[in-house]
Amino acid sequence: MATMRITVLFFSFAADRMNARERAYELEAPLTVGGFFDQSLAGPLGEPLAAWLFSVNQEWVSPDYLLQEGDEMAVVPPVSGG
Amino acid sequence: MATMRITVLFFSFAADRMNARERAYELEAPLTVGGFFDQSLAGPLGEPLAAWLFSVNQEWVSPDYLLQEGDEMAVVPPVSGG
Amino acid sequence: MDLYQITDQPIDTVEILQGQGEPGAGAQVLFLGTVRNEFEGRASRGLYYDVYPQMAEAQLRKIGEELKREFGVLQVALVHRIGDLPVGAVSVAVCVTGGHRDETFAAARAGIDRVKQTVPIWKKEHWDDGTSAWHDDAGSST
Amino acid sequence: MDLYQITDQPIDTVEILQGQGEPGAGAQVLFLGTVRNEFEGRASRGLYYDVYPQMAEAQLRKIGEELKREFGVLQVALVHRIGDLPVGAVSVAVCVTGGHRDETFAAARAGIDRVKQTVPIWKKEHWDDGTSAWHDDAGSST
Repeated sequence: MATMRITVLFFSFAADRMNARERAYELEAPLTVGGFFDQSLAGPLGEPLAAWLFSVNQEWVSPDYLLQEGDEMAVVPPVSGG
Repeated sequence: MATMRITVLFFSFAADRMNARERAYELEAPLTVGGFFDQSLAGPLGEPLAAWLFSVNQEWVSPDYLLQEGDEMAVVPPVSGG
Repeated sequence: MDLYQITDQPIDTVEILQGQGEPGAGAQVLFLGTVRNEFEGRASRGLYYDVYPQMAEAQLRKIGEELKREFGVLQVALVHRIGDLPVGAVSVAVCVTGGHRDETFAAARAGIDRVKQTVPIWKKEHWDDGTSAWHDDAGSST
Repeated sequence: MDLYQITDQPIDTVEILQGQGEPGAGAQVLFLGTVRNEFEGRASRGLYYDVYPQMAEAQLRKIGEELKREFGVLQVALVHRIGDLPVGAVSVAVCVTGGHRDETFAAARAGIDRVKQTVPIWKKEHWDDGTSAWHDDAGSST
């Protein structure tokens, strides 16, 4: 199995719960955003997949996106600008 | 019959047609705005009563308003500000 | 601070915006009407605005009080410039400050509509071909 | 000139207004969102805004291009301030220049709605009692 390194950004209360705004992960490919969420993020974030949006390399992606070496993923809580 | 003096203001194309922005009139009371219009203004203004609004002393009046000594009347074309 | 003004000077939008501030405010909408370079497809050099000053200022104030009462907004400024205005000049400013954007947008929109419909101000178009004509003058030959 | 910006500095509304000018323009609508002294009845001292900067600026640009295409308006500026903001500070500015007021009001209103719904920005309320909480945080205990 291939190993890939990704960076994950956290914002707002996701950052609070992760105690980090950015973390590096080393993962075994193939792995989707949803699979990675279940495996590594669901616990500390404390809310189910449906509570979040995800982006990779600054584009919105669905949970079935296949993560790639070097991806910058973000965990995006419901937005509240204005 | 009593005589009364009123001032009449004209704006926009009403002023153009009257060749004046303000005129003084000496009239025989009793006389309504509508009566005065028919008698003195309909000709030079060239359009019927319904084409104009009227104010007296800076309040809108209907054509049956009875003119009083010292009134400041205005002949107001359809407005087009903005 | 509410502001209701007819002026022959350029409209100072900075002053209008800065004059509005309320601790409960969450939204401010400023509408500026500017002189266009055409009207109904015909090229124009600018506009001349005639006004019945006392009635116009009184009507601006009446509209502002209506907006505050009907929409529950906090502050209103209504300013109209008169005289000769070139293309691009600001002829009218409506500024409304409110608690939230819904009522603030609605009041600003109603404000400019009522200014255009009810304030005794009249505009004459200076057409690019050198002629001039009042708007809404049914008897005009141009 | 179109302008799409995330900034940690005070929003310069004068610069935004002056940057917009088109010969065919007849209307300009500026919406300013300001930090309120309460939220849902609870007293507040101000807000902290978090942002995903690159995505947020890209999204502002996307919204501006949508507004010009959908409403036929001529120019758009969308600016959002981030960081700690006191009550009364301008957090967001939407400025739209168009031919007439109908499409200009509609585009400005759609602009602020889409900024609030789709730009990755998050606000944390600094309550007057000294606690703080992110908006829309279902897991928050405050």
